Amino acid sequence: MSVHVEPVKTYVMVFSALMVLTVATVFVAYFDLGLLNNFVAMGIALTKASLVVLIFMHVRHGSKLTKMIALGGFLWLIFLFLFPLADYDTRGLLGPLGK
Amino acid sequence: MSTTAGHAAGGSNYLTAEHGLKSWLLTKDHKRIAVLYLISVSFFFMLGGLFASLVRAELLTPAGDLLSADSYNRAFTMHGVIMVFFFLIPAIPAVLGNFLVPVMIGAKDLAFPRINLLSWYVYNLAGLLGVWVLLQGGVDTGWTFYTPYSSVYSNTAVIPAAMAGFVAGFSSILTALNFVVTIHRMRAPGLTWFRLPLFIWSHYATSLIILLGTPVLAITLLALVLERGFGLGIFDPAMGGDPVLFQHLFWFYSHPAVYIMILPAMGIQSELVAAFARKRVFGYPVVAFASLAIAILGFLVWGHHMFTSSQSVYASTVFSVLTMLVAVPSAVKVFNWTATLHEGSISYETPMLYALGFIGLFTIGGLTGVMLGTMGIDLHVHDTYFVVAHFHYVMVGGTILGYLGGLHYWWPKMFGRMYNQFWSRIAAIVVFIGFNLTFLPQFVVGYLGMPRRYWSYPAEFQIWNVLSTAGATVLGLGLALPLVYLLMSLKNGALAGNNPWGAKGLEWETTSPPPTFNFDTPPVVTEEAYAYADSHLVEAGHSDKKGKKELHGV
Amino acid sequence: MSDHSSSTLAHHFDSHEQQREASTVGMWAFLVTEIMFFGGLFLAYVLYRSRYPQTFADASNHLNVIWGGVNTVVLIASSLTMALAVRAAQLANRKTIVLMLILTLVLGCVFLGIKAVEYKEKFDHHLVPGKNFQYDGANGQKAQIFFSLYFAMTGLHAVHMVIGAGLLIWMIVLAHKGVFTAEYHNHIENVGLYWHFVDIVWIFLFPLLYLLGFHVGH
Amino acid sequence: MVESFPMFPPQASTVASEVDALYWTWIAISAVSSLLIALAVAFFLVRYRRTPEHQTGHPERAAGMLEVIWSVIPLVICLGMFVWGTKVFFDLARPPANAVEYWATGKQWMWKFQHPNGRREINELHVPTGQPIKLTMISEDTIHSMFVPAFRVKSDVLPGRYTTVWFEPTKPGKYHMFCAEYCGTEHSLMGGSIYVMEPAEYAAWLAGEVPGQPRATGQELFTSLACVTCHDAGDQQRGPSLTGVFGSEVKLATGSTVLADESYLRESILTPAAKLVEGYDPLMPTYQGQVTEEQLMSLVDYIKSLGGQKAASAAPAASSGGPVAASTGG
Ligand code: HEA
Ligand code: HEA
Ligand code: HEC
Ligand code: CUA
Ligand SMILES: [Cu+2]
Repeated sequence: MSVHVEPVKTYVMVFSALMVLTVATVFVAYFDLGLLNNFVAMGIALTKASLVVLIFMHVRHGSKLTKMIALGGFLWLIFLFLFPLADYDTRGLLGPLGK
Repeated sequence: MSTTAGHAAGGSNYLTAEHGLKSWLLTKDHKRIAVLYLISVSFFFMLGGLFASLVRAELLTPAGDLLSADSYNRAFTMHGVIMVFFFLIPAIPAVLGNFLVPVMIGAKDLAFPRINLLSWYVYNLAGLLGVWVLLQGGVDTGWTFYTPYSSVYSNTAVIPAAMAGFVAGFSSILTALNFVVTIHRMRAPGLTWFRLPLFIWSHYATSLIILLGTPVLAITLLALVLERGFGLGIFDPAMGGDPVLFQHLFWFYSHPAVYIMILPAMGIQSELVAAFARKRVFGYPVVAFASLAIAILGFLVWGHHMFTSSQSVYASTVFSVLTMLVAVPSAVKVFNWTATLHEGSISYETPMLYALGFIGLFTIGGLTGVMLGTMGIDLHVHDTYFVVAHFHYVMVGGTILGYLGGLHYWWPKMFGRMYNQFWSRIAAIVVFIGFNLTFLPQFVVGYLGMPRRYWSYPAEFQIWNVLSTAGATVLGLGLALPLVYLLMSLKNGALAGNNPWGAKGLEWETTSPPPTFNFDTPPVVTEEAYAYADSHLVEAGHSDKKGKKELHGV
Repeated sequence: MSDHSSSTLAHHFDSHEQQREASTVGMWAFLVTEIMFFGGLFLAYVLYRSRYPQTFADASNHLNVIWGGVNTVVLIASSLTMALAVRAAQLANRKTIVLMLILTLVLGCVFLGIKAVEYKEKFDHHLVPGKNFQYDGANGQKAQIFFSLYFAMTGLHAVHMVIGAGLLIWMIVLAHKGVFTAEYHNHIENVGLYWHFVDIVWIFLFPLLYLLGFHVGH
Repeated sequence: MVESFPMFPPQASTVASEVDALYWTWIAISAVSSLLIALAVAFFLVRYRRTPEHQTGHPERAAGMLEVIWSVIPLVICLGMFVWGTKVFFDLARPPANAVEYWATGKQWMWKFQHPNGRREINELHVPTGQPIKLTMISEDTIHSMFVPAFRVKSDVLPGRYTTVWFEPTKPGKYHMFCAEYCGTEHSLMGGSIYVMEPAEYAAWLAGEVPGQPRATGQELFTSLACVTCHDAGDQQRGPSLTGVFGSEVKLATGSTVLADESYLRESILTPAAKLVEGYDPLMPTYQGQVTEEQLMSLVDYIKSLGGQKAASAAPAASSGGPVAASTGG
């Protein structure tokens, strides 16, 4: 039985990091950075999510299989987003109708 | 634990271990659940077939005379919905897969037996919803539920129908979850990935698709319900939404779903070809990886259903080229099965007849699929009978033939009895002929320009429709035969013995029908799958002498 | 047939180790289905937001960032207590398990309470899509899509929270009975995974829904 | 005999033979590969049938190059056909520059057409040979699909957005026109006929009846709906000048640009604030619910007819990879 037990300190540190990042994301939202706002906000959210996945959800010490499953889910989410967005962004590129 | 009652080596098997309705309805034995599924799924097949008969009867004449337009629209919708969600998707995994996955990998049961039983109940709940839809007069949106017709304009029972699809999705998710965990974590000692039967590989690939795709269908149908019930608006152009988004979401699941339907049949196909040619499947690793390749690539081609939908032409181009790529692993499989026959020792029992039919019909279905993936052609034949013919070739000619082949192959294992050899061969041949007569004319009439979902049509298309309806009659007869002789075999069939076909594989090492925990002694595997040319495949801890002796006699 | 007398090992598994691994893999596979489930709505959101950026930014300013922020903190805190509960289970520390689970449950309920207050606010301001929808900014119709998605996404999330709360209660009962041991605590671990997943969904919902138009209004 | 077993729809447009050639090639490839497989299977079945002496198959031989060969050949065939099929598709999707614009509106369960000169028809469309024709289409309710088998063209017709289909008829005659996207009860009856005529005949037909004038209608609407009050001549008005706006790249207040195509014009009328033009306030009222799809088409058509050069807000034609600029103005 090889369950890895994280020390309480790790959990508290992750919690603090999550708090800091939450404040950061609200703080950044005050500024108009144009498109950059989206990237920063999503970057911070991704970082937070990774912290939760890796430590709260024990993936850091999990089996290879769990790692693959978690990554797979993320990858398929990208598939789901990529193609429809690419469709909408390239509609009408053949030139205005009637040209 | 109700199932631990009697598994003593000698007489008792999973069918006789316990008695009474309750012992069936509360069973956690995967084999009993498979039998329960067999009953439910057969019921829905007949129901779906009934609607197909209505459709074909109406199309005998160009005028809309037998049914009203509304009834016709409900008939083909109910036909499609029932056949896809209640028959074809669960058929092979939930019946044959459920029975065989644990046996083939030498496990006592699936990883989560209670979830397995739950899946059957969830399926039936969905079935009840489906029946409720029928009682409310049916639904008329087509099985694709396209918005805004389904969300705004249809005045039929769309919400219950969508909920039925939603719930049915959960039952297949539960089955898939069980398969993935079982295959990963419960294989017998020595049974490495590359010793697994190809049936297992294909069920593994299928399960991945179900897990990754079905939730998207679920949320899409939920959004449709919200849209129709509460005016969510994301698919409604009148509110700034886009109906084409629905199509993206729908096909994100429903294209991979066609591989949910065909991959298990391909798994069966590999088992049958190997068993009746008494030869290892040619290029085993390639066939195994082809299943995974189909599963993964299959997620990236859904836009080929939307070439005319106003989708960006560039997106269409990408989807088209990926469609071409996904056809290659299927082609490789067909060639490898053919090559397996080379230097085999081939016998022509009923399951093999189905397997041979599968090769032919799937090839035609697949090749016409690639034609549809060619955009220049699809623009003309999209939403015509050409498409209808394509998908019946793969779904009926492919999956149903595979299912019937598998059912005939494992029937003696499941129930311990052999069916009538003469009638079963006749049935296979009648099905093959009737099928081609039904659907070959549809390619022609489709290219001529007859749109699908048409209740009445121009007179010049009639001749092809008459042929098609005639074929459907033959096909219906051919499909009714197994119903008779399979049921009769349960009473009067000759005892099958443990290995009637002289086949390899763990399922043939145990008794027919198997005991509750599948093996009296947990098996240990020391050889590859399909080791026909070598002496022994498996060293079962407890070897079943009778089974070994019968290995070569049919 | 091996005869494990241990009541926590199901008959078809060979060892606790195998059973635990199976349960973890099963839970993760389930979470993947959850990811894809939410994924559909996220796609719709991203799509309409990129089509109607201005309208979405304006509409998002009708949400209450304070409540959203507080809820983020509450939910992350509940994740912490949940993680500590699982840790206690690994160490078979019954009292701590129960305490942490109760804390988690309380925080979860606080979250749902705040959500209810927010929903009420939207209702009072006629921002619930439907016949009574009233929006004073430009492009009311497209703003309505924003609110549709807001309610669909947070609603679905809230449903998951309610289910989670139910699971927590069940776990509290089990823990109180002393069911969990160092080798057998699959259930609580899986509920933990589920709870964290629901937390992650919120981690994305918060910036997407509440913060995107923030700089416009402030 | 051939009459009673029709196999192919008539070829009545310039692209029909292209599509048929593609189709025939695929049929030939399919026939050959299916036949080869069938022959191989049949041969093996006979040659290697089970006999009393021959009870098990031969041990597997190494696959060698075989698997590579039978992966690469289908791959090459498929990719080749993909390239060809895509070329045909782009031919079908991209109307030639000299296409004449017709308008179509689909609704449950009929088609309404409008000729360039304003002549209207229902479920029937008369067109001349030798002239590329572009149908710009929209739906008033659910999705429909315009399908003319003899021309080998099809395009869905959506609510809320214009789509197009184009063809150049080559053979006079009467052809089927179907609705190919399921749209409810009378989906199978939502069709009609396309009459292809020699140009002279078509001209005579057009002259046969007094047509309503859509240009005038569009212009009339432009006045009666008070568009003129804000969109007159110059950009100093409350609203931007609409002269030459069609086909230009419009700069938006958000900083991005959009291409002013038909759908953009339509959206600008229905929901003006969705895409604000740079330098203007969101003053324009919405016309949602006040104009029908057909009136919208007339308005859009009218705005398109306002050719000429657009200054200020129109960015210069995109320098790279962009669409061909320089409009002829309808
Ligand atoms: C079991 C189900 C199943 C399967 C397996 C397939 C397999 C394939 N399908 Fe099919 N399809 C459906 C079920 C299925 N389909 C359904 C239900 C619809 C309609 C849905 C609706 O609208 O209602 C549909 C519709 C459909 C369309 C949309 C048509 C339209 O609406 O306009 C397209 C377009 O690309 C397509 C393509 C393909 C391709 C490329 C394959 C490939 O996977 C096929 C690969 C197989 C082979 C290629 C054959 C074997 C190869 C050889 C023997 C070697 C020789 C090969 C070459 C030289 C290439 N299918
Ligand atoms: C698994 C999938 C599956 C299967 C097996 C079938 C099987 C058949 N299908 Fe169908 N079909 C679809 C999936 C399937 N179909 C789908 C998805 C659509 C699209 C729907 C849509 O457009 O939305 C479709 C559409 C469709 C159409 C087009 C309708 C239209 O567009 O207007 C037609 C027309 O001929 C047709 C015919 C048939 C026939 C003759 C059979 C035959 O093979 C059926 C033979 C079976 C039987 C005849 C049953 C045998 C049992 C008995 C005879 C016993 C009698 C019954 C009782 C005692 C209760 N199907
Ligand atoms: C009250 C003034 C007003 C009226 C009336 C008005 N508009 Fe506008 N219109 C504007 C303004 C201001 C803009 C630029 C800001 C914007 O995009 O909304 C505009 C923009 C447009 C555009 C986009 C132009 C471009 O350069 O991209 C079109 C097209 C248009 N209007 C058409 C019409 C039509 C057709 C009508 C009548 C049915 C009409 N407008 C009535 C004020 C008006
Ligand atoms: Cu209109 Cu079908
Ligand atoms: Cu597909």
